[in-house]
Amino acid sequence: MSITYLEAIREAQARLLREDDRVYIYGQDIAGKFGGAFKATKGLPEQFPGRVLNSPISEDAMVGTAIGAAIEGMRPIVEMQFADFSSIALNQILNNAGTMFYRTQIPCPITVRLPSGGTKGSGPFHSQSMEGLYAHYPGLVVVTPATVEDAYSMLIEAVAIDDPVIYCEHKYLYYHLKAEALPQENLPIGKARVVRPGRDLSIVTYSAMVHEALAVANEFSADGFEIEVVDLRSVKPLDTATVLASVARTGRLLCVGEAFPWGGVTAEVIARVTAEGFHLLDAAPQRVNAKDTPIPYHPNLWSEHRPNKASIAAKARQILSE
Amino acid sequence: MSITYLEAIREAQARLLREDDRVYIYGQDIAGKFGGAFKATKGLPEQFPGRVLNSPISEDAMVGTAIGAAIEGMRPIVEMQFADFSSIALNQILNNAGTMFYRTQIPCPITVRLPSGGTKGSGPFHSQSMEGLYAHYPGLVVVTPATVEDAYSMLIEAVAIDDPVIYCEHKYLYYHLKAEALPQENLPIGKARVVRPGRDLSIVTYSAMVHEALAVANEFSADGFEIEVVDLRSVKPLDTATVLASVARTGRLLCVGEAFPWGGVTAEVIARVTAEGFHLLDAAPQRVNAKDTPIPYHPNLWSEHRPNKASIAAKARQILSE
Amino acid sequence: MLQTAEPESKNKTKTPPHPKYLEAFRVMLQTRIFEDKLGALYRGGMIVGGVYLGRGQEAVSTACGLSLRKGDIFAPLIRDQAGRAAFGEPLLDPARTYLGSKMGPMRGRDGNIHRGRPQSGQLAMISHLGAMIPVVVGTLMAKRWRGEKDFVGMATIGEGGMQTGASHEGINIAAVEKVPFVLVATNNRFAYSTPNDRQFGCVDLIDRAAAYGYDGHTVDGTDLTACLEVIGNAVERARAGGAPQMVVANVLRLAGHGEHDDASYVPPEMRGESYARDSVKVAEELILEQELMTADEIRQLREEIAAEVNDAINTAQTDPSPRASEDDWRAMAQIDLVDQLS
Amino acid sequence: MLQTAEPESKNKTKTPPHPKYLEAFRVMLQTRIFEDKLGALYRGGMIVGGVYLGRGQEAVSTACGLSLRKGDIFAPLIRDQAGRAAFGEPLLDPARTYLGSKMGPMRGRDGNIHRGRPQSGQLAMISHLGAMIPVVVGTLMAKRWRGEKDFVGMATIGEGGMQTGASHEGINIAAVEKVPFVLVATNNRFAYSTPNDRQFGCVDLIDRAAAYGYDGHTVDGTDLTACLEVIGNAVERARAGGAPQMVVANVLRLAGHGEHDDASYVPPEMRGESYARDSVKVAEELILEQELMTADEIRQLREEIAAEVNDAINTAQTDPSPRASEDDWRAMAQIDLVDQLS
Ligand SMILES: Cc1ncc(C[n+]2csc(CCOP(=O)(O)OP(=O)(O)O)c2C)c(N)n1
Ligand SMILES: Cc1ncc(C[n+]2csc(CCOP(=O)(O)OP(=O)(O)O)c2C)c(N)n1
Ligand SMILES: [Mg+2]
Ligand SMILES: [Mg+2]
Repeated sequence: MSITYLEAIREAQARLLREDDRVYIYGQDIAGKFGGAFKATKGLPEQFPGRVLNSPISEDAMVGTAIGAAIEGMRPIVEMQFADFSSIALNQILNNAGTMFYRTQIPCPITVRLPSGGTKGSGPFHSQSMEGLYAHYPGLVVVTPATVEDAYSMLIEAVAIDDPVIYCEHKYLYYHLKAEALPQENLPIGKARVVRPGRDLSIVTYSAMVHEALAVANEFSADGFEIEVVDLRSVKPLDTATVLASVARTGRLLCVGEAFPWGGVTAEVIARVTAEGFHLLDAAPQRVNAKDTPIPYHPNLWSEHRPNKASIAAKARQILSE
Repeated sequence: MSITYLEAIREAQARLLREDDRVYIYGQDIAGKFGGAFKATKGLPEQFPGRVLNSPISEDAMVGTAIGAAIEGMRPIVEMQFADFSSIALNQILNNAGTMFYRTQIPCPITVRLPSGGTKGSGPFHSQSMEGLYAHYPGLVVVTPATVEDAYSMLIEAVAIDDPVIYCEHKYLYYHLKAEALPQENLPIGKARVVRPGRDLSIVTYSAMVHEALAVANEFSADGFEIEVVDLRSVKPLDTATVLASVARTGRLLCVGEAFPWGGVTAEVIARVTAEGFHLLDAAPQRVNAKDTPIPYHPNLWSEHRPNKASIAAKARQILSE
Repeated sequence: MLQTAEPESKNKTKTPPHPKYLEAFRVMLQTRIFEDKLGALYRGGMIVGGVYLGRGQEAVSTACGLSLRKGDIFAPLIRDQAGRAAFGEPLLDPARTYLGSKMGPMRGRDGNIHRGRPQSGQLAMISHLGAMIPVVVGTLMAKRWRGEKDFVGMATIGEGGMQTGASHEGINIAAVEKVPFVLVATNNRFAYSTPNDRQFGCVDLIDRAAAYGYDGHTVDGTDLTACLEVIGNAVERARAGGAPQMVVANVLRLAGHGEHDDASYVPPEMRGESYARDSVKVAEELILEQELMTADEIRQLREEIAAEVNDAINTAQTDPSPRASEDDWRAMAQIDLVDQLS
Repeated sequence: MLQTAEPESKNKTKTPPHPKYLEAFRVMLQTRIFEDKLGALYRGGMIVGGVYLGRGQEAVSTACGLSLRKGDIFAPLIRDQAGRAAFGEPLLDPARTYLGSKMGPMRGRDGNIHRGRPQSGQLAMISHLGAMIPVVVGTLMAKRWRGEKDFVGMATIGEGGMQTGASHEGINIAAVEKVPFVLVATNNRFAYSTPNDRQFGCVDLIDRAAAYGYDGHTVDGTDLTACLEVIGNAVERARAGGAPQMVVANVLRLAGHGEHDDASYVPPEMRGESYARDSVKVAEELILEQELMTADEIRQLREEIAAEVNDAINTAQTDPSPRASEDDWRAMAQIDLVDQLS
């Protein structure tokens, strides 16, 4: 058996629907035989009648209804067709779901799935990585699975969590990643993972960029540099301890993220490491992010807009040469 | 003559309306004798008939219309009643205004005024500081005036700028700050200002927190520590050079912001300083932000939720003792 | 108690125009007395934050709360002190919230009209207008899934709030999901200072009902009987499985937007319109005219209520305030998911 | 050229049912031929990104573009290849955009249906449905302030897009601002795969017109004459200073949502409905029947258009692609405001 990242998301949802009758899925075009723009719910509507529902093109209300259902004890999963359209639901997510528990002590266990990140030819409005917007506000858990196993186990866990979870699934990984089997157990949300040990430099990253970082690490290995790659897995809560432990081993830090360069995950990681582990660092910590423009549509432009092996390697080389 | 921060905003708008017939102001309750929830347009509707218009409660459309008018050559100012409600307009701001020039090469000169920040008893939805959300996305200028003079000159400049400007005016400063006169000239947007020179520690901050930082600096002066206070003025573009020059003088950095603690301005400043000025630092750079919960309504809670003199002073002492 | 109080009267010769009329009148009177007190406290600098009153909207709001019952969902808004009370909220909740007690439902974390008790079906509004509508829809979807029967959800909104995108999406999605939902929109002529002609382009807000596939009803919001009938009827239609219901009530807001606002933007001539009548006064006049209560009984009732109001205020004032050092500063329900920020 | 071409015919004995009928037919035919070509290129892997066709909506969309004139504002959407062409967009614009030329209006930075030329009144849509409506309103406010006369703005939308909050706010604000605005909503039965009953609760989308204070018009979107008349009339009413206008056109989308989609969710019986007719075929049949053109002339016209289409595609294919090294990577109009990120 071989399972893709996308299939893992589908299987996780199937299991959730099977095992927990408080779960339902709400989103655009996810019902019927169609099964979603990316087919993440394909087959589920038939298997679980009445629990995989098409919504109108009303992202704000989609999340609003999920909040209401959660108050009444349900465990809704909301699928955004693209992460980019969650900007329409941002108010419900930040101001209603994110404040609910603090204000009322009533938990708001909703999971919002955001098909995120860039793919070829998708352009400014179908490529965004929005984890930084959501993680900035209080009250939300924001996860960014980078592997098939994490896609599966973190979605299962997300729905079980009593807090709102923004589940950023990377569209580029949907078909590009395969695993042999679904995991029986896994690290909990909130724990980062050292995916490749090293001693010379820590690359701290998440989601699709984990794989770019790994490729760079392998290249550098040929030159005798051992790069450690840390997959954050969840960007909020952020596992500072694991990052610090890695930097303690390597003395050097490069943060890589696919989102826009001002603020966001990479800045937050660096601010934490320098606050708590300043003396662990032997060189200036650096970042590689996307460029500070909308995400271009043409692949020639897009492949340079996002961080890539070349830009990550260049920064890594710079840090290693210090 | 003595002019408040709020009056400076009103005077800037009066001058803009007087001198540039492409300017109009659009917002809720700003017209008629009423002149806005905070009276920032008081008197202007009578003076400039037909150019200060009440909008329906439709933040998304308010910004949408401004974008359209800007395409046709106007210079709209949009007043949000509270920054917090701009979450409804976020899609137009980020995805339409912010991408316009990159996509079409047509400039989008709109100014969106956000009455920002906390005041006593305002609670989770009338107190937010949203500069970090807007600065994260490409295509926008985000300014955060901390003085009466800047409130005036930066608003004049914002409207002249060919790009969309998010003008974060701090509600706490509306009446708390007074100046003798309006400035004839001023630093341009994009330049930070050293508002108090020092040699022992740089506190880099913006908006209302500049004044908290100054108060702390004055306290520390009695103990023989000279704290330099840098007012960023605009958080995007961010004047890294001025910040670095300050850190070069003091060797120590504390960033203070009123927004939520994950990501945002303070993380971005630290990431820049450590990337470019790592060897200038003699101690770990630190941050003081608001707490990671919604902004509480009761003053007893609110005054501890936001950064305050005590929490800033404690962090400053920690850094100075390293 | 609120739900049952019906003053006894030997002189009561006629039956009231609606079975809930006197019960409703008591709620209205309590609301008026309580809100007058809040206004006074505000002017005395005793309130933390702003005060937002429902003056002029007591009949509509009371009818909303009284038309619902336990197990229903109610999402009140700015001007629903009366509706909240009628739905069962104890006076102590608003008293504590306004006076900054840490024992109120929001424990100092949120204030005034943002209070609620979601666990009892009374949602706690966020400020962003329209946002609570889809939340009500979601609660109803959940109830249906759980197999509950005969429940209804209601949201209130102003004519200004109807212009938000959130309202639109929420109103439409209720019809798509075919849930038993009632929207009560009160057109009180102003959204803060903005009059109707800068708010919407349709002739009458009730033109929105057909646009969403709702049954539409218009009601004179100053007439308690009409409010009880029209809103009660709309609720029962929704409960019985009919289409979603939209009620548009016409009134004039008889206070500022908040107590900081003198409402000087209201043209004096509007005050003479029939929708500008004070529903509490109108109800009281009818009661006297129809001899449902005597003037004396009403005076007694007022005194009784005033004592209740004073009790609530006194309790709230002697309650402890929240303290920063006692707050757990935790936005997450799961303590293991609190982000460890330095 | 598109605006004037009218094939001469010695056999033309009758006058067309609408003065713009043959001009419109040419646009429709061009659109069909161009879009068929795009589909083929897509299947051949020659397109960068997705392809979104307007098949089934050519009559409505053409009527939109032809009802407008220079100085008007047009905010087309997904299915408006025809309307864009009719409003004056040269074929090279879509050809270059779809084929990833750096010489298209978006220079590789944005693709397919997101193209536009705001400086010529053709707005460049963002994806978020409904977002362009208030933008049109804003352009009209500006034109009025500048003292321009006799202009109109039009936005198109699908029945799915009508359910966004952005649409609602935009449609309402046009009425509040009393601008000469026309909304053409095409109900093509599906929003991506989602049918009408999961999209809105009203009986007919035209019930929305009164809700916003618009004049409402319904039109059979497969009937070119009707489209030209109804949409043309709506535009002229708006231009003359009437209320904003809403046209709801009924059709079936005769393609997938995009070319990646086989539209297998369309129930076969729907294909037999009258709204499922192919407006291009219907127009062609009418032309032959009424002897406005001969079959031969139509064949000639097809060939002429095919040559134009091939020219555009060829040019676009030989154009250089954008190169990352040549892009200035600048989102700001003012170079001094570019943030200097390390
Ligand atoms: C989305 C949003 N924008 C702005 C506000 C600020 N605001 C609070 S109440 C109000 C007026 C509401 O008017 P209406 O809906 O008619 O209700 P009323 O106050 O008249 O009862 C405004 C503009 C808000 N709460 N939400
Ligand atoms: C706010 C938003 N949500 C989701 C989408 C994704 N999306 C693109 S087109 C489409 C369907 C549109 O349906 P409709 O408005 O009926 O237009 P049609 O495609 O039928 O012409 C969807 C869901 C979007 N573009 N914008
Ligand atoms: Mg109102
Ligand atoms: Mg459609």
